[in-house]
Amino acid sequence: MSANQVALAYLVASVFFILALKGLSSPETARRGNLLGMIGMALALVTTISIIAAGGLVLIFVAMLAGGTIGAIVARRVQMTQMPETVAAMHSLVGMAAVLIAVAAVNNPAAFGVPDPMPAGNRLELFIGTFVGAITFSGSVIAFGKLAGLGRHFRLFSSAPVVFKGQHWLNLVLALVMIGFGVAFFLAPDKGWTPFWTMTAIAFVLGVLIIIPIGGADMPVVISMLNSYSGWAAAGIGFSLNNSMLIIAGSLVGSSGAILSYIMCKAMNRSFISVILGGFGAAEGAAAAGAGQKTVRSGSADDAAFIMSNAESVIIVPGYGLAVARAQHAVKEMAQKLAAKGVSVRYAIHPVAGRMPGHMNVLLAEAEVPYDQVFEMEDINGEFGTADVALVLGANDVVNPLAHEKGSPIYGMPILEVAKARTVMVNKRSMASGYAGLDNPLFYMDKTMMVFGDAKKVVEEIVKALD
Amino acid sequence: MSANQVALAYLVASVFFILALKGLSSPETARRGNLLGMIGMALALVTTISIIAAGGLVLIFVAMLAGGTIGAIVARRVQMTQMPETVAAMHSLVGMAAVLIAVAAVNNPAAFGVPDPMPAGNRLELFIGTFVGAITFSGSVIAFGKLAGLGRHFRLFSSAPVVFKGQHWLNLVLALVMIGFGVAFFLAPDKGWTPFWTMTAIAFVLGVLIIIPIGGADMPVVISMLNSYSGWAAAGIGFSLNNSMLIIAGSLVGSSGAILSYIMCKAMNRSFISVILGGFGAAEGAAAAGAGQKTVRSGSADDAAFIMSNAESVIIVPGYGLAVARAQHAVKEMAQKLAAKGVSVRYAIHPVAGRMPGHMNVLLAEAEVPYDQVFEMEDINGEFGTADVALVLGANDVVNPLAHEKGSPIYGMPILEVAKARTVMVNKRSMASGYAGLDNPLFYMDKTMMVFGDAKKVVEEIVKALD
Amino acid sequence: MTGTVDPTVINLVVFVLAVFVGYHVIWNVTPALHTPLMSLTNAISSVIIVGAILAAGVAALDLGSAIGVFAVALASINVAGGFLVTQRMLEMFKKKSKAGKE
Amino acid sequence: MTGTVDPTVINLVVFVLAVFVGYHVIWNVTPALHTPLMSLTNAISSVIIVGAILAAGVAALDLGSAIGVFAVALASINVAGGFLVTQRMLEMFKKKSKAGKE
Ligand SMILES: NC(=O)c1ccc[n+]([C@@H]2O[C@H](COP(=O)([O-])OP(=O)(O)OC[C@H]3O[C@@H](n4cnc5c(N)ncnc54)[C@H](OP(=O)(O)O)[C@@H]3O)[C@@H](O)[C@H]2O)c1
Ligand SMILES: NC(=O)c1ccc[n+]([C@@H]2O[C@H](COP(=O)([O-])OP(=O)(O)OC[C@H]3O[C@@H](n4cnc5c(N)ncnc54)[C@H](OP(=O)(O)O)[C@@H]3O)[C@@H](O)[C@H]2O)c1
Repeated sequence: MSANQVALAYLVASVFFILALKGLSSPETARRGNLLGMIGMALALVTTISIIAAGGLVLIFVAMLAGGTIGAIVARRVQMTQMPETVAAMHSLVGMAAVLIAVAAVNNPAAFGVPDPMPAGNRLELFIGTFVGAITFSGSVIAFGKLAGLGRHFRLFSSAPVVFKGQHWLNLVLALVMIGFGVAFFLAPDKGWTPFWTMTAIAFVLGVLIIIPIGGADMPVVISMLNSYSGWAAAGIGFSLNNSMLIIAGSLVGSSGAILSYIMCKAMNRSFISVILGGFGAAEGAAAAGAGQKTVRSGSADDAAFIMSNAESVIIVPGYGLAVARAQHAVKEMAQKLAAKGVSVRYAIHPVAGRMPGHMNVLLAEAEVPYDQVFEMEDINGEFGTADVALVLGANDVVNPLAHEKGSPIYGMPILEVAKARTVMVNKRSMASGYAGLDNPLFYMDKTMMVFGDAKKVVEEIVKALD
Repeated sequence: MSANQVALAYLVASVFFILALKGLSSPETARRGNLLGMIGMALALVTTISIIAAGGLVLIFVAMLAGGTIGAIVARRVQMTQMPETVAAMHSLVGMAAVLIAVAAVNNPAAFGVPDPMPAGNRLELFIGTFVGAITFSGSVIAFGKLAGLGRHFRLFSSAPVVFKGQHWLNLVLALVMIGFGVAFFLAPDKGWTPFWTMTAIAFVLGVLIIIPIGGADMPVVISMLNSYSGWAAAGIGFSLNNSMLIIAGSLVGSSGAILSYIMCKAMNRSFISVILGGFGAAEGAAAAGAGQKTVRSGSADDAAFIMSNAESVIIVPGYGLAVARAQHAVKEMAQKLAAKGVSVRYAIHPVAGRMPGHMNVLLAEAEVPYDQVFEMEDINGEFGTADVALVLGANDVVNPLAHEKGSPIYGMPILEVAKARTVMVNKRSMASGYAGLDNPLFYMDKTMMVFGDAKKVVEEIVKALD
Repeated sequence: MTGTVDPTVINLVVFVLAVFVGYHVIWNVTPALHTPLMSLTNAISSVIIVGAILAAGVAALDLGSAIGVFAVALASINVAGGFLVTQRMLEMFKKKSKAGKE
Repeated sequence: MTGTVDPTVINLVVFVLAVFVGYHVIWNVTPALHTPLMSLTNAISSVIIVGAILAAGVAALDLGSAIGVFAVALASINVAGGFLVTQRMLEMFKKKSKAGKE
């Protein structure tokens, strides 16, 4: 193929990637979108393979087969609740690939159609692609470790923030030193291996240092951020290889991660900077102490079943606890039983319920909850006033009325207005606080009944009681 | 400036243009958007002027001053109701400029940094830019003439469709011949003046022939289409001059015109093809004949004033007639009077009321009608059921219930559901039909009262009666 | 892979992306501002004046540069007229939203 | 005007436009699909495999091509894993909307 034909094929692949993401604008078109993404990727692969020297082909096919098989197995086996760590692990691969490609490009620019020795402009871009890739790699590994709960084995993976004095200063100094070596690489008369490797090593260390102070609970924002980074790394490599497909695909991914981080921070009413500076997760669970004096009314699963079967309308509010307990199928069964008794059942989804964006939607989708019973926050918040029962399952922060009180750490965060329902029932295992580490006044209201226990167990008991 | 600096400045200007259009996403940011557009244009101008040879500078400044002065005067003088023809006239200038630039480029490619003789690739693009520009020019001139009512002076400008047998075949043949000469230009060993001029001349003729069969009433769609063309012409010139700013700005304009045409056709429930093939406006006003048997209740302005002053809520539906009568200020006064009497007044805007997209919004804005009283169709259609009075001022098609009836030419077009109001009052001058040339069953309903007369006169009488 | 990538292909990449941008940006325009949109895009399309200036700006006066000067004049009408008319229209919307807040 | 436009500047044009496209396309994604969005973008970012193949595909085997082969293997995990996991998730949403229609 001529260079023009290759560029055109890459352009078509880029358009497929854009259309793939456009497909996600609605569940109906989403699968077609994913398919378009696959087609785009296949086109990119076939085009690239067609232009390389035949010598390396066998090895490449073996590598693709090996990697592809592993990927397919992971994709088949992974649980939906493990998505955050899976995504983190995958980002690390993109980051590492970016670094490796950069090494290969420094070694032999000609393979990429870049003059040897590499011109300064390409070096600058390569430098950016490399360090972003390196940070993406090591940062994602740490994020993966924290999410997979590997903290028991290795302190760096501790889900509690790992903080020490002068941490941010150290990071700043390291970043400057890294940039210094980057400049040295940029100016080097030869290939510049020494500054290149030094810079890359520092970037790997930086990736670790940036992520360890961030608590496990803040990981979703971090993952999106790393997602964004992996995109920018790809774009950076695209710049140095003059490959517009890499630039376009990288920018799409980069924007996506950045926007998701923004949405999450917004919905948690925290600044992105405060998340990145870390140390937040430390207080988790501690704030529940002052709760002793206030009284709480608690009831059994049977009580809950009785009240709900006499209600006209029930709104279920799922939260992180539901995901932890994997109670989604039980909930679906319960809803069906209630519907059979003539109770109208709806689900209210807070945008940051759970631990990743859209977490609850995936969970309910997995349980095959009918589409038309699931409502986004804006659409259902007006309905709580007319609901007989609001059943909160393992949610806490997203229904915490403190969000309306000036001075509270979550002041201004939009919440689901469950307190407006005639009766509020809350299922969780204890009086412990949620992600934000705050006590929840909702639990102490007169119309609130706590149903303690693991979400799955409790819901299954309710189902039994409904028979 | 180096070529790189110029390209960067152009990129910044392109970003300004994108941000300018983004500004129009809400009235609050719109003026800032327009300002950004001006800054982008200024940047583009300054950059370009800085790179040309000093020799031509004086003439260029004189030309800019002359053109700018004319433009400023026109902008100051033009009435809001003359916007359609003004926009048409301006498109014609862009089209003509594109053709002139193409001529200059063929004459001296070096001035644009293109090799002389021009390579085949650039010729192809220039060919496209030229014929699109030529069609834009002559088409816009015809559209302008039709809208400005110049049909009295010159038959080609007749607002009735100018149709003759074999018209579409003639157009097709001419288009093919034009493309043939384009190919000849593409292949010419020399500059290729002969095929170039022939092609351009045919394109001018084609522009006229394409537009004359389209009725005056369909002009808004045509204007948007020509808007779109002028953008594609700019993009085509950008291709041949390797100027990405022209490509980007041209694409923005091209998309805009195409989308507006689409929106209009959709809201009128007609296909774009049927508009372009023309002959529609001919039937205008003819269909009102069969209305004789049915009875109509008519009332005076005083009656209308009395009914409205006793109402709790009135929804005003403005239409094309309001614009023709320039009654917007009187309407505002009437609304204020009613509000003083405790009547709630709102305005319901149909997306294609009037003769250009957003026509009614501009009109009401001109009269300084408060923002929060103006509602789009989707937001207010549910409210007619609870309104005491729906006052239709010079609107017809947009409230025609025939849209609900299968088989009617406007079947499927969304309408304002005025028939749901307790009382319907309709002001127009006669029983004549509107744009679509259809009778309107709304006028014959028991709860409908017609108030005949010019909209401005009638509303002013109502104002007087309200005192 | 043989040869280098033609400018035309790169232009095509820019063009395709620009059309995507245009598509999204225009659909985000509020319907109430569709008339100003027409005049603003009209103003933006007059950026073609850049080509006219290049044509006019050659050192020696000849047919080409004369045509260029004429094109500059035509496009200038559009530059000034387009933005100013848009501004005039948008000023009205400003008053309107203020009045609403009173 | 002196010299020609660097590829870097052209890359920048493409980049800026692509960011605009990304911005709009991503904001149009429905919140319910934000988790699939993460895995789909993850899959798309593995297009970096193109660079890995170029590195691996030189005629002579050396350090560079060995590194390239390794990068191909890593990125392939992502290519396959990313799209398949997305598909698995989206299959669930399909069942869901069907169930709603019953
Ligand atoms: N979705 C996102 O993208 C995202 C990203 C970053 C941060 N966040 C944050 O995550 C939080 C999400 O709010 P949320 O209300 O869903 O969760 P939450 O505030 O973290 O509360 C979850 C509650 O579930 C309970 N729980 C845990 N395991 C349980 C089990 N097996 N059975 C029953 N209950 C169980 C816990 O109480 P017990 O221990 O007493 O059982 C806990 O209070 C928000 O603060 C949000 O800002 C979300
Ligand atoms: N907005 C757009 O972008 C656009 C573009 C293309 C087409 N259109 C089409 O234009 C039509 C717009 O609907 P519409 O309801 O606004 O207008 P319409 O259906 O054209 O009706 C306007 C009515 O106003 C009356 N009228 C004219 N002059 C008047 C005056 N001085 N005082 C009082 N009444 C007067 C006319 O009746 P009398 O003669 O009896 O007075 C006429 O029936 C739709 O069919 C739409 O599809 C709109």
